[in-house]
Parts: sequence; C-alpha cells; structure tokens
Amino acid sequence: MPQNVQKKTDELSVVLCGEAGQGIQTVEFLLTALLKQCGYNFFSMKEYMSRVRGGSNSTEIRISSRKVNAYVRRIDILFPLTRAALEHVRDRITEDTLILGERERLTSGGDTGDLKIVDTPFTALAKEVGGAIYANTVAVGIIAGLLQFERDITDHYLGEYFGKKGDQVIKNNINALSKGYEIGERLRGERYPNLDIRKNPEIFDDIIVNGAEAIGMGALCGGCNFVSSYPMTPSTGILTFLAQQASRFDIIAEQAEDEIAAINMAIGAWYAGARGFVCTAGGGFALMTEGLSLAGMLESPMVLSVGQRPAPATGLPTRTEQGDLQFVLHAGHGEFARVVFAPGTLEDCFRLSRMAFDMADRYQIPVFVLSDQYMVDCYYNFKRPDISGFTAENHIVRTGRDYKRYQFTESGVSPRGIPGNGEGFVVLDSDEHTEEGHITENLDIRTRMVDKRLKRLDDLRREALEPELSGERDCRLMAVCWGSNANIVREAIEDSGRDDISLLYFKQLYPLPANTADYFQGAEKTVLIENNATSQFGQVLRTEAGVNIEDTIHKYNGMPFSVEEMTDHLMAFAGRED
Amino acid sequence: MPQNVQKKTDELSVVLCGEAGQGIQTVEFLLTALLKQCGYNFFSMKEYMSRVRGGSNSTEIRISSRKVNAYVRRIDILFPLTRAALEHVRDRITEDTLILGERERLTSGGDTGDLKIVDTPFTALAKEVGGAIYANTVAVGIIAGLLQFERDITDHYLGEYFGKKGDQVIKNNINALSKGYEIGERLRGERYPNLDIRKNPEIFDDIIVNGAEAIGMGALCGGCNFVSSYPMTPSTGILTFLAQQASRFDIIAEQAEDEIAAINMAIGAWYAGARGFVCTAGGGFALMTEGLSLAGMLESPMVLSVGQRPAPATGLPTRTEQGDLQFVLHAGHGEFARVVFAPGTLEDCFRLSRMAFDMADRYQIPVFVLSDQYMVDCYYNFKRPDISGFTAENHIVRTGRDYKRYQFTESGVSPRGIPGNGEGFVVLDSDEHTEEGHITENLDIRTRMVDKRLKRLDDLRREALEPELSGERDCRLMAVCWGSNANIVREAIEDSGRDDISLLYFKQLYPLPANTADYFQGAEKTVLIENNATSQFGQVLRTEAGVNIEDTIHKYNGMPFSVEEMTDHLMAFAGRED
Amino acid sequence: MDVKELEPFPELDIAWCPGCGNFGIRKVLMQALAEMEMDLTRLVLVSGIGQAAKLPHYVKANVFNGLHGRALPPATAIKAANPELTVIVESGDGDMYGEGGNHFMHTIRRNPDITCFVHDNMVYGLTKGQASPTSLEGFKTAMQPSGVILEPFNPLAVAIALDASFVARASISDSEQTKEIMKQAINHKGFALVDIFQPCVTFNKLNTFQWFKDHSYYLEEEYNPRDRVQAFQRALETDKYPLGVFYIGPERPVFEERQMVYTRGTDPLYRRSCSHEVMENLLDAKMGNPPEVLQQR
Amino acid sequence: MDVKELEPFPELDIAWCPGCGNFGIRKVLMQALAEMEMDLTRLVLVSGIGQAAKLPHYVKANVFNGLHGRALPPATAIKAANPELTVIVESGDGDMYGEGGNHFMHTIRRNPDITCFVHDNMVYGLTKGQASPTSLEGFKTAMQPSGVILEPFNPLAVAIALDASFVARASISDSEQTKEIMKQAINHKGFALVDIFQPCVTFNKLNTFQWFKDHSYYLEEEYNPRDRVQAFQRALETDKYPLGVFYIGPERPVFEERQMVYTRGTDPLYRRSCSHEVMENLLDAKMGNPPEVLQQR
Ligand SMILES: Cc1ncc(C[n+]2csc(CCOP(=O)(O)OP(=O)(O)O)c2C)c(N)n1
Ligand SMILES: Cc1ncc(C[n+]2csc(CCOP(=O)(O)OP(=O)(O)O)c2C)c(N)n1
Ligand code: SF4
Ligand code: SF4
Ligand SMILES: [Mg+2]
Ligand SMILES: [Mg+2]
Repeated sequence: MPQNVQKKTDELSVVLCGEAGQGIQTVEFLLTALLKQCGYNFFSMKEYMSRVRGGSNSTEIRISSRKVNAYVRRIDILFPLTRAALEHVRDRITEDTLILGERERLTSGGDTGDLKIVDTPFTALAKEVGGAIYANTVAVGIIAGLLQFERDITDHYLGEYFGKKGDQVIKNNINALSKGYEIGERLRGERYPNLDIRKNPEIFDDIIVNGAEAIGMGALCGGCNFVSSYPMTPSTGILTFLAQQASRFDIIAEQAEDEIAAINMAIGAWYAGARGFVCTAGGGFALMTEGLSLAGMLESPMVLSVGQRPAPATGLPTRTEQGDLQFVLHAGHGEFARVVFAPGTLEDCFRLSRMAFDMADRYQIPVFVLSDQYMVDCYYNFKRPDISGFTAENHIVRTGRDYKRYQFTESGVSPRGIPGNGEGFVVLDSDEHTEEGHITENLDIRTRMVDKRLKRLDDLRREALEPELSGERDCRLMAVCWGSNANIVREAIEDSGRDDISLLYFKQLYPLPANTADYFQGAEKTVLIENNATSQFGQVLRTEAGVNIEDTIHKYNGMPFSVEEMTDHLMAFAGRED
Repeated sequence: MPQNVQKKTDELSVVLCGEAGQGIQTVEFLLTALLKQCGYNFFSMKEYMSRVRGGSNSTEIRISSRKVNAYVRRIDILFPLTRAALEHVRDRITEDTLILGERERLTSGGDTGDLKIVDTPFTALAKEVGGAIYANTVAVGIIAGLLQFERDITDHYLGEYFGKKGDQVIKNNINALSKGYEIGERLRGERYPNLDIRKNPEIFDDIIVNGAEAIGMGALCGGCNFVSSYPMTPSTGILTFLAQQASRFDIIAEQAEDEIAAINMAIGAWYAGARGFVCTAGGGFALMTEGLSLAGMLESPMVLSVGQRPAPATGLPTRTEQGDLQFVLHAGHGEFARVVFAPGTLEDCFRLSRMAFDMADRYQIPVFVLSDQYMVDCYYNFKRPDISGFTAENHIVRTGRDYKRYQFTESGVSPRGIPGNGEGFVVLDSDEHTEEGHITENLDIRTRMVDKRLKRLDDLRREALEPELSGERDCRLMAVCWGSNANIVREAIEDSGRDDISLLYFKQLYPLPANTADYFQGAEKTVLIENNATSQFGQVLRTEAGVNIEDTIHKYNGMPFSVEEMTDHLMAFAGRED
Repeated sequence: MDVKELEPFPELDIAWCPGCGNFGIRKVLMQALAEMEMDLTRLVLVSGIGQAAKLPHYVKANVFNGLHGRALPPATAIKAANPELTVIVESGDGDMYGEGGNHFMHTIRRNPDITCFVHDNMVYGLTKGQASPTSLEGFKTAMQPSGVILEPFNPLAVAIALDASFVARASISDSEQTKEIMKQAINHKGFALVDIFQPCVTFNKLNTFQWFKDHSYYLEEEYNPRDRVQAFQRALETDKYPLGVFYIGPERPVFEERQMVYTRGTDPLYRRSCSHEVMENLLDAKMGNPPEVLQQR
Repeated sequence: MDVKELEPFPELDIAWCPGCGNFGIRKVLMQALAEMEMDLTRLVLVSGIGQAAKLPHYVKANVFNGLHGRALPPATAIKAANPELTVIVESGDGDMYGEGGNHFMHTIRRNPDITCFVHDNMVYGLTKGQASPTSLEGFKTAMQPSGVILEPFNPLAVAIALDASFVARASISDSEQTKEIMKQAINHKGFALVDIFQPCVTFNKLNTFQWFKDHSYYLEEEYNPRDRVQAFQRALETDKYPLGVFYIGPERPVFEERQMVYTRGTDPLYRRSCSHEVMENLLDAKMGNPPEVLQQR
C-alpha cells in the first residue's frame, strides 16, 4: 500500500459501474468534458457486456498529472450503481478504494461483507434539487469538488450543455453539481489531503476522440470517400462515425447486406476512382477473404479496418483480444502483397489510418488497420493533429488510347487509370490476365504477373515503419508488444521504476523493416506480450525477421492487460536489478 | 540423347493433345483400360484450359516397367489433333518425339517447320472401317500394336465396352483397332526395336482411380454420409463422385447455394450425428472461413477437402499450384486447433481422407485434406486397398439427463452427444459458452475454454504423421516436399542415379511431430520444393519445427514440376558427386 | 405438458431489455410447444446471432446457436441427417433477410420440413440500432442519419414468389393468435415461415407495440391461403399489414424425403454406417473392367 | 456507330462453345450499344465468373470482371462513385441467383441506375454442367444424377416481389426483340433486370434453342407493365414463358441520387478531395466543448 499512496497524490482512477442503460455514459460524458475544460489529463476505457440493458458494465476514468493512457486495475473511487456492479468489480476493490453509493440499494441483495461503502444519497440529493434525474450530475459534482474545478467553468459548461432544455434544467443541474461538490470537497479533506493532480494548460488545444473516431478521422484525412460495411462490434463505431460525416464530407457510407457485398463494393469504388474502406471485426472479415484475394489479383487498393474481439466465431462480442493477426496476414487464397498496421495509441490510430489510404493507393494493395475493442473504445485527450500538410493525393492517371492497366514495370506497380478519365479502357480481371487486363492462360505471363504482384514487397519493406523503441537497446529486458498494448506496457515500465527495461512497440506488423533483428541484439532478455494464447506476432518475428522469442506473456480472457499485472510480469522477467 | 534412349526401352510417354471436346478422353479411357487389362503399369495426367470447347488440352499417359507416377516433360509419342495442339506442346517436342498426325490437318495453318510428322491418316483409316468416328480407336490401336497387346484381350474388351451399341459397332471398332495395330507394329520395328516394357501380373488386382475419386472413396470409407458443397474446379470431381454414390451408399449429397451454406450445412450435419464433408477450391474455401471458425468454437468435427489452383481470386481455374497452405493454416478468426493433411500419392489420398474423418470426430476439430488440380486429376493403377479392417466408428455418446456438451476434461475433448440420442440436451453456441453450452461472459470460463480448445494440440502433435523419408538422413542433399510433389521428386531422385539425395515427403503439414527437426540433422544440404512463390511450407517448418531452409525451388506458372526439371534442379543443388 | 417444463434453468438471466417483444415470443413459443406436447429431447432450436437468436438459450431444448445469418443451412442439414427431430429456427430480420438472405431464398426452394420464426423488429437490436432490411423508408438511425433510403424488404411477397410451403405473419401484440399460427406452422409439413412483428423498445421508437397494433389486422376468415396471386397481392398491403396465414403452397415432398438414403429406410444417418459390401463393389468397379471405367471416371 | 467499333481486338479468341447462345447475346448487345451511340470510354461492363461473365472481355469497354456471384456490389459502387458512367452487368443464372442471390435482392432494394443482363441457360456452364437455381425439376446432371429436386428459382417473380424498377425476360432465339428489350433496359432509370433465355448447347440438352422457342411467347401488346400483381401472375406462367417487359415499378430516385454527396454537386468522387476546412471544423468539434461532445462521441 505505501507505494500506492505515493502514486495517488498525482492521479486518480475513478470507476463507474452499473447496468447498460443506467446512465453511466452521461456521467462519463460530463465528467470528461469538464476535466478537459478545467485542464486535466484524463484517460477513459470501457468494458461492457453484450447486452443493451442490464448486466454490469464499467467505465474507468483516470485523471493524472503526467499523461497515462492505459487501463489500471486499481480503483481509487468507485461509483457502483447496483449491487451486481459491486460484485462485478469486487476483485479490483482494495482497502484504499473509496466506494460511493447508496447503501440501501447496494445492500438490498444482502450484506456487502467487508466492503466499506460511503453512503452517498445521490437520488435523495437529486430530488432535493429537482428530481432523481439529476443524480448523475451529483456524481459528477463529487469529482468536481474533489479536484476543485473552477465553478465558473463547470456552471458555464452546464449552461451550454443543457442550453436547449431551458433555464430550470440548467439551474437544477448546477445545484446538483453543488451538492456533489460539497461532498467532494469534504472527501478531499478527509481522504485525500495530499492530492495534487497538476493541470496542464497545453491540453486546451487537445482533442478528445476514441479509437473508432481516430481511425475514422484518419481515414477521412486519407481521402476516404466511400465506406461500405456491415455493423459488427467493435467496428460499428467507425462505420457510424463516418456515416454521420456524410452531411459534411464528400463521402458515401453504405450499410451493405453482408460483408461480402461490403468489400466488393469498396473494390468497385476504388476502380471508379473513389477511396474505398471497410471496417469490420474478425468474424466479418472472415467473409471478406475472397474479396481480399480479389483486391490482390486486381491490384486494387483497399483499406480494411479490422477490430479484434475474442473469437473463434461469435466469441465474446464486446471484449478485446489480439487473436486475428495470423488470419489477417494470411487471409485470401493465393499469394499477393499486403501491409498490416496495428496502432497502439490514438495518435497512431489517426496517423496510420491516414497513411493506409496513401500506401494502398501508391502500392495498389490491401492495407490493414488492425485494432481491437479496447483500442477503439478508449479515449483520452491528445494533441490536435496538424493536418495542414496532408494532401490525399489520388495516384491515378489519365488513360491514353493504348492504356494497359497491368503494364509491366520495374517496381511491379503500373499506373492506375479509372474508367471515364481518358481515352483508354480500364480492364480488370479476377482471372490471370495480360497487361491489358484480359483473361489469359499463357503460363509465362502467369509467372511474370505473380512476380509483378509480389515485387512491390521489396519497396514495402524498405518503407516499413520501424518499431518504436523506448529505452536502450542494451537493456536487461526488452518488452516487445504491438497494437493496443503499447501504452499499457509503457506505463508498466515507468511504474517499475527500472530504466533497464525497454519497450519495443511494433505498429507495422507486416512487412517488417529489414533491420528488425537489430533491435533485439542488445537485450539480455526479451519478452513478447500479446493479448492472445498462441503468440501470433511471435510467429511473424520468427518467419520475417528470424527473431525467436521464447518468453511470452499472454492474456486471453477478453480483458486488456492492466498496468499493474504488466508491471508484475515484467518485474518477474527482469529479475532483481543489478 | 543417349541417356534418353536407354530409358526409353522400358517406358513410353504418350501425349494426346487437342481441343476440349475433340475426343481425347475417349482415347484415354480406352487406352488406359486396355493397358490395365494387358498388365501394364501406367500413369496419366491432364492439363487443360478453362473452356468447354476449343483451346488446347493435353493428356499424358506413361507406360512403364517400374511404377512411375509423375509428370514428365518428355514426349515419346505425340498425337496432335490440331495445328494449335502442336504449338501447344511444341517446347516439349524433341528429335526423339514421334509425331503421329494427319499431316494435312496439321499443316493447314502453314508449314510445321522442322517438326517431322509421321503422317497417319486416322480419319481415312477410320472411314475405311465404317466412319470417322472410329479414328479414336485407330489411335488406340497404334499403341496396342506398339506394345503388342494380346488381341483376344483387346477384342474382348471392345466387345464389352461397346456391347450396348450392337455388333456392327463392335466389329468396326475391332477393325479400327487392327488398322492402328498394324501401324504400331511397324513403328515398333522401325523406331523401337529395343522397347521392352515389362508387364506386371500383380496389377490385375490394382484399381484405377484419380485423385478426386481416391479422396471421395477415402471419405466414404471414413464414414462420410453427408456432403454439401458448391462446384468449383478442381474439386467438382470429388463432389460429383460422391453425388453419384448416393444411389448405393447412405449418403446425402447436396449442392449448396454457396460455399457459406455448404460448410454451415456440414456442421449442422455433424451436430445431428452425420459425418459431414465439404470439398472446394481455395476461392470457395475463402467463403468458408467464418464457418471454419464456427467449427472451432463449437468443437464440431469437420472435414474439408481443399483443392488448390493458381490464385489469387479466379486465377487459372484449371491449373495447379500449392499456394493456399498458409491460408488454410490460419483461416478463421480466433485460435483453435486443426489438422492439415496433404496427400502426395493416390494411396495417400484415399488413406488420409479416411483418416481425416476419424481424426475430426475423435478430436472434434476441422481436418483438411489439401490437394491440387494435378493431384485430383492424375491417375494410375495402384494396389486395391484392403478395407476389411476399417470401421468408421462414430465417436458419439448417448446423453444422460445432466449431459454437458463442453464438460472440462483433461485432454480438452468432451464426450460428444447428439440431439435425440439420450435423455440429455445438446447445446452448441458460437458465443463463448459454459460447459453446458450456454452463452456466458464469465472471463475465467473464457480462459478455460480457450485452453480446452487448444489443449488437444498436444495429443494431435503426438499422433502427427511423420514425414516419409526415402534414402538416408545422412545425405548430400535432402529434398523436402509436400503433397503432390512427392512422386515427382521421388522419380527425379531415382533418375539422378544418386543415392546421396534423399526425399523427405510431408503428408501431414500441421501440426508437425515433435521430432521433425531430427530429420534435418544429417543432411549436408537441404532444399525445399514448393509449387508456389513464397515457400509457404518453409514458414511452417520455421515456426513449428525451428527448421530454417534457405534453398528453395519454386514453380508457379500453373503447371506441376516435371521430373526432368526437378532432376536438373536437384543435381544443381547436390553438386558433383563426391 | 406444463409450460414450466420448458424452463431451462431455475434462475435464468435473460439478456433482453425489459419490455422487449422477445419476451412475448418466448412465452408464446413455450406455450405452443407445451400444448403440442413436444418431445423436448427431439426438439432442436436453431439460430444465428442477434437478440432474437438468443431465444434458444432460454428454452429447454437442444440448441444449435450458430453464426449470424446462417441458421437455415444447419437447420436444413440437421433435419436431413435426422428426420426424427423437430427443427425450429429463431431468427431476426437482419439475421434472416440481411446476412442470411441467400439461404432464405434457397432454403425455401429446398423445402425442408422445418419452421422458421423471424422476430421482425425492423431494426438491428443487438448491434444497437442500425437499419435492418425491413426498416421502413426514412427510418433514422446512427448509421442512417438521414433516414433509410432502401425499399423495405417484403419477406412474405418474396417467400410467395418462391412458392414457399407455408407463409404467415403474426404480431406479438396478440399472443393468442400468434400461438395458434406458430402451432400451425410447426405442424405444417414443409418449410414454414412466420414473420412476427416484435417491438424493439430500445432502438425502434417508430414501430412500437402501439404502432404494430394500429398498423395490422387479420386476414378475413374466408380468406383462401391456397391462392398464390391473391396471397401476393395481400402481402403487398402496407397501409395496414394483414396478419395470419397468407399462403399454403401445393403439397410436395420435403427435402429430406427426397434423399435416396431414406428410400432405403427411415433410420437417421447416425444409426447407419458405410457398408463394406457396397464399398467392395465400388472397388470392383474401379478395376478398369468395362464398362464402368467410362461411366465412373 | 458501327458495331465493329465494339470489337475489342482484331483477332479475338472467344472461349465459348460453337453454337452457344452467348454469341447471340454478345452480338445483340453490341448492336444495341451501337444503335444507342454509347460512349464506350464511359461504359463499364461488370461481371462475375461463368461463361456469361466472360462477355465483357469480348466487347470494347471498361471491364470489371470480379468474383463469382459478386457482380452487383461493385457495379452499384462504380455507379455511385461516378454516376457519369453507364454500368451494365453481365451474369449467369448461377452467378446472379445462386452464389449472388443475396446481392440480387438487396441491390434491387437499393435501386442503383444499372442494367443487369442474366444469361439464363438453366445450368452451370463453366463448371461443366451442374444444376443452377433455374434448372427445371427433374433435370439430370452429373451432380444431380436422380434429377433436380429443388423448386426452380423464379427471378422475375422475386424481382417483382422486391418491387424492382424494371423487370423483363428475353430469349436470344429472337435477336431483334431481345435487342429492343436491352435498349429499353439500358435506357431505363433505375435497376433493370433482363433475364435472357440462352441455350447451353453442351450441358443443357433439355432447354435447347428449340425448347426455348417452343416454350415462350410475347406478352400481348396491350399488356400493362405497371400492374405489379398482374406482373407477378404472369411471371408465374411456366407452361409457356412470357417474354417482354413484365414490370416497371413506380418512379423513385435511384441509389446514387440519394447520396448526400451529390446534393453538393454532380462531380464524381474522384474529382473531389477531403476539404481541410471541413476537417478542421470536425477537429474543432472534438475539443470537448459543449455540446458536440455529447452528439459525437
Ligand atoms: C458476420 C457477422 N456480421 C455481423 C455481426 C454483428 N451482428 C450480430 S447480430 C446483428 C444484427 C442483428 O439484427 P437482427 O437479426 O434483426 O436481430 P435483433 O438483434 O434485431 O433481434 C449483427 C449485425 C455478426 N455477429 N457476424
Ligand atoms: C466462390 C466460387 N465458387 C465457385 C466457383 C466456380 N464457378 C465458376 S462459374 C460457376 C457457375 C457458372 O454458372 P452460371 O453463373 O450459370 O454461368 P454459365 O457458365 O452457365 O454462363 C461456378 C460454380 C467460383 N469461381 N468461385
Ligand atoms: S435492443 Fe430491442 S430487440 Fe434487443 S432486447 Fe432490447 S428491446 Fe429487445
Ligand atoms: S458450356 Fe454451354 S454456356 Fe458454356 S460456352 Fe459451352 S454452350 Fe455456352
Ligand atoms: Mg431485428
Ligand atoms: Mg448458367
């Protein structure tokens, strides 16, 4: 506990837990918006059941001086909305957890045992100011009081937020917030005398988006103007985000009848000069593998966002996992080039999604943005991207009379024309084809076309993004991870307090840059961390980089790693400090 | 040439080449049947275009003293039916090739250059005996004469074969055969004085089936009683073979509306106690990957026969390749166990297909029989399998009142009940589920279920079929191959005359037995041979067995390796004999 | 049989929203099964994925809860592999007419003796409220912010166009009649489709309980469900949607009956095994003797 | 325009069997396009896989020859991405109604302004003679040795049930009329389906040229294609199959017209790019200021 107390002074982990539909989201929205307004760094993640009402879902909101963008198991302040909620997070509750709830409601199913609940009559207080509906605002008020939010900011915000609902509602909300605020201030005095979470004026220019939005915005910046997909958790958010942009951006968003239609539509869109996109989960992607192979054969650009969730089959629809990497890498019959990105930060979600369109277009290949439920649902404040330099340049040519879609070139990539833009004809064929794009059975052309389609892997390797190294190559322990584990492992290493543990975060998983093995030269020990059971990236490292990592850390129960368990794992592998 | 002459005395490579629909198949049927009747070993392979009429297709029939079951490039006797046919195989024609054709027809498009055609008036001769329709029989007669088939056997056979068509037809055929026979005898004297192909009385008990039939028969022997698939070259033959057995065997054969329906039907069939089967090509399999993942989650047995053809997408529909291995290995979202067989002989097609059903049922996993166009279309005489010992034992239990489909067990495999067979209920769920099969979000159960599904890989590894080694482990060169290359590489090594080259033929590609690496200890050099561009099995050896083969031989123009080119490759790798 | 016997567990945790129309469908289905004295060990409930598709978990029966959109292929195969089983499919409008549309059409053509209940809430419930094929034009959702622009899918008209064996529509706002239609569908020999109006109280604020009540009525008593063209005409009515049995096709053999295997006896497949004799005969035929070689290769 | 201008190469190697009905369809299509003075550089022929689906390779045009069964999704997207293009789909009965059945239904619902010609030979030609969805009951093949047991798929009835914009049937045994129907279909605004009887001389010995002649006739001159129920009724006739335009649906906007993007101008997508201003506005909205945070997250 001692260490915990220390930490706690400059950060707080607040968890809201209740049934689906109970209003957790309202608290979360208000609270995070106010945190931003008041200048606090925060991070939020969700874990939820596959049901629309009932069950037990929780949202974690971390408030901190330094930026911490990862899931912690620790709960400093818990708002359990139901008895079941309490059970749901019971094994995360420690002596230090402050449980704020309505005792009566929480003990209805029997005594809560050794859990000390600070009875907080949200509903009663809310009723005092105008009705039970204001209970959420009371809860927000508690954190506001605890952190001593400037009241003019909070009240102004509430005014704007509830503006349309009229003055009375605004007033009631402000009063509700005051009720909570008082409690918060009292708690601060009693429980958190040393609490000192620094504000950061820089964050006023930050944006707040979750992974789904970051991917969607990256896509838009990459020139995406056609998305066809079929809803599937955890990627529905990307799809609906883009659908909602259609009123402002020049984008067509179509809900397809199935995933097969989705990818075939998107390929058609690229053919006609648009920039097509599909977003789906592993199971939906399974239905796209024939279409993926088609993109390979047609040398059609394609961008696919695959959000992983625990599988096989329907699995745990709303949970997280990194179990589809090998599938994504090898999906589709036959041999053709592809690129797999796996962003591990929201910044990278944005950046790599944008890049994906450029890569896809330049190399005329499918490019994946591989994420997972944890990644798309989490959000935090981060620097507003500077988009001034971006141009989503179309790599298409005006066709001449003798245009050949599959003209042999040194790089393997032929100038891409589109129908109706020039005097030529653009002929695409899923059969093996001639340079003109017409069906052929000529065996020599076959060989040359295979080589043509694979040749671009050389350039792709050269252009491959290097893994991000934090710390020294010469280290006691190299912690290797990809995608959404990046921030978790980063913080775990920081928490370990050891500077002989380094982080190697892969954001491009295929192809790997030629010098990949070099990163592994100096480490005494190396450990590979994956949210799956079979070390899927380990296989990639072995076949692509000749790197063989024996030590692995796995988790595959549907939850992300927590920073704490990651720290424990790493300490165990690193052994005693020399 | 000297070496060739030597060889030729105990074997002949006869090639028929013409348009689709021109009657090559009739010659082929009659000739191979007569070869069998007369006691000659033979091998036949086809290469054909994706068209129903026209184009140029060829069939190679090898007749030999020793068993040679592989494609050779060499053509001893060529029957070109059209001018285009001549062009089609032109680069396989050498000085030693005897070209038998109707000169007028073959020179119609211009001079044939330096090709010496022995003018053989099939049509004229046929007309002499009763009509142009008998030209095919004249052609058969030539080989019959060359090999001095016993006339009572040929005539008896023709009598039976054309029995239903009446005596006149029989007589005309016999006469047509005689016309050819005379030519054949004359040619023997002139061109093949030393020809000495030994008959083998043992082959009278052999059977003649192609790869498709061998797989189908193996499936039937394995208890397959339900097949649902969608036609796709090169697997249509397996499907139609099984459909045609429905009048005799207790099997339901259904042409599904698409491949998705096919696999989901087959899974349903297993659930209800049948033994389901799907057969498709790489592209059709692409549509089955979601269903495959379902089988993984349900722990449903499933047998899939995937016939490879050049891809991506439609590719070269009627050609051959080994380009879908990595796809088959990693297809389906999420992590679950599977087995991949890749038979390289007809005997193994039969044997492994039968085993596949047993493995699938015992381990409740999907099992693949991975073949290719070359494998399913080739045929030769081989020992009639002894089926007396086979029982297609159903590994199902009668359910009790408290039956749990997913009961935790040590091996990971739970007793499999089916509905309507006992007092219990059989509950299957594509979501993560409890032991009872009901949907759950319990994270601990999730972890245990993942472990349960993967645990069986231990047993599967223990039971894995070892690769077949021909020659010594301690050798100059270990030639490693899988699937349909087995017989080609085997013969190439024999032809090389070198006993320091060994063959390692993998027929199970995943999982690999634990001792796999041992096979590679003694070789000075190792070369991996695959009909693809990216060494797909090489990746398996690296990740599964830690074996890293640098030297590789590839072909991916749609044709199988020929024995000759393989011999050249191997000699180049083996270097000079010490 | 007491309806209680159909409860799968003592303390069942049903994941549907309070007030969801699916509760009614479950109740009515259980009543229908109880009244029919269904042998539960021979009952198989098959479903895909969606809110509707969760139903099988909430009834005591054998369950095959497969993939989204893919309930019909396994259902067909289960019935074919063992015709002794009663096979009922529980599906949603997205599951059956969207992702599963191709199987919907071709299963009707196949005509297996199974029953298909489609919980039609005109929305994707489980994935939180996107349009479904049956969503009405203009229906607004997060995914369709300017409203649905596709023509709503008319499942009855399509089923009638495919000459489905039994085509009905029910509305869970009337349990009694829905139960009767369900029983009739289960008893019907051949493929039976019942599209059931089911309010989604959370994501469909347009097609509510009241809306369904207001926008439906029963086909008249004298209505003749044997007239295909008339059935089609009635299926086109959308001012108010008719309820009841629209169409009963001409009697024809069902899929499983037409399988050769059942001409040789009624045993389900699991009680049969590959006969060595037949196999040896097949091997005989593969020895290159005339005339099999021609026929078989 | 001279038909010859539609020849793609001097020496074209057409892979169809001599006598195949596809030759006629190709010829008639080329004539129709020539008579319409089609701008070929803006013409896109889209197809899946099959004998019919090879047609695009034999005409001078832009070609998207995709996957078996998947012609309609790319066709829809091509038209949506660039409404200046004329999009014609060439497909087979297996390609369109079998593997592609789900897209067939939902594309009709979407109603893009594309034309869909289905070469209906009632068999799988390219894969050498298995039954197709439109094969008649009892039709024997290697795969269906005891004959087809499924109800034949009735594409017209289904299209009418889905309220398709334009539904017709032609038979290549009559080139002249087929050409006129094709032209009408191409000119029609909205999704136009023409099912074209096409003899497969190699694998369908039942439905031959003569058979199609004997088993078809034209809808009377006074036939009114605006009556949906009557169109349905006529689509059910199978003693002799009516030919002609069965149904023209009520006028309604096409898919691409209804896209927001084209309310802001008619430029195809490739002539637009992501506006920095709009993007900056979106970023502004993501700064946690009220009230966007609520709407957007
Ligand atoms: C291949 C695939 N795509 C998408 C999904 C996600 N998904 C699950 S249910 C569903 C739609 C449910 O709608 P409906 O069938 O109408 O059922 P309801 O929930 O409304 O009862 C979707 C899109 C999935 N599980 N699998
Ligand atoms: C996914 C997939 N499944 C199967 C095939 C094999 N295949 C190609 S064309 C075809 C059927 C062709 O029938 P149809 O559409 O009627 O065209 P036709 O050849 O008769 O003109 C099939 C089954 C394929 N190419 N892809
Ligand atoms: S979301 Fe709709 S359909 Fe799903 S349980 Fe809730 S009310 Fe029922
Ligand atoms: S097989 Fe039939 S459809 Fe195909 S080209 Fe030949 S005749 Fe035409
Ligand atoms: Mg629904
Ligand atoms: Mg056809």
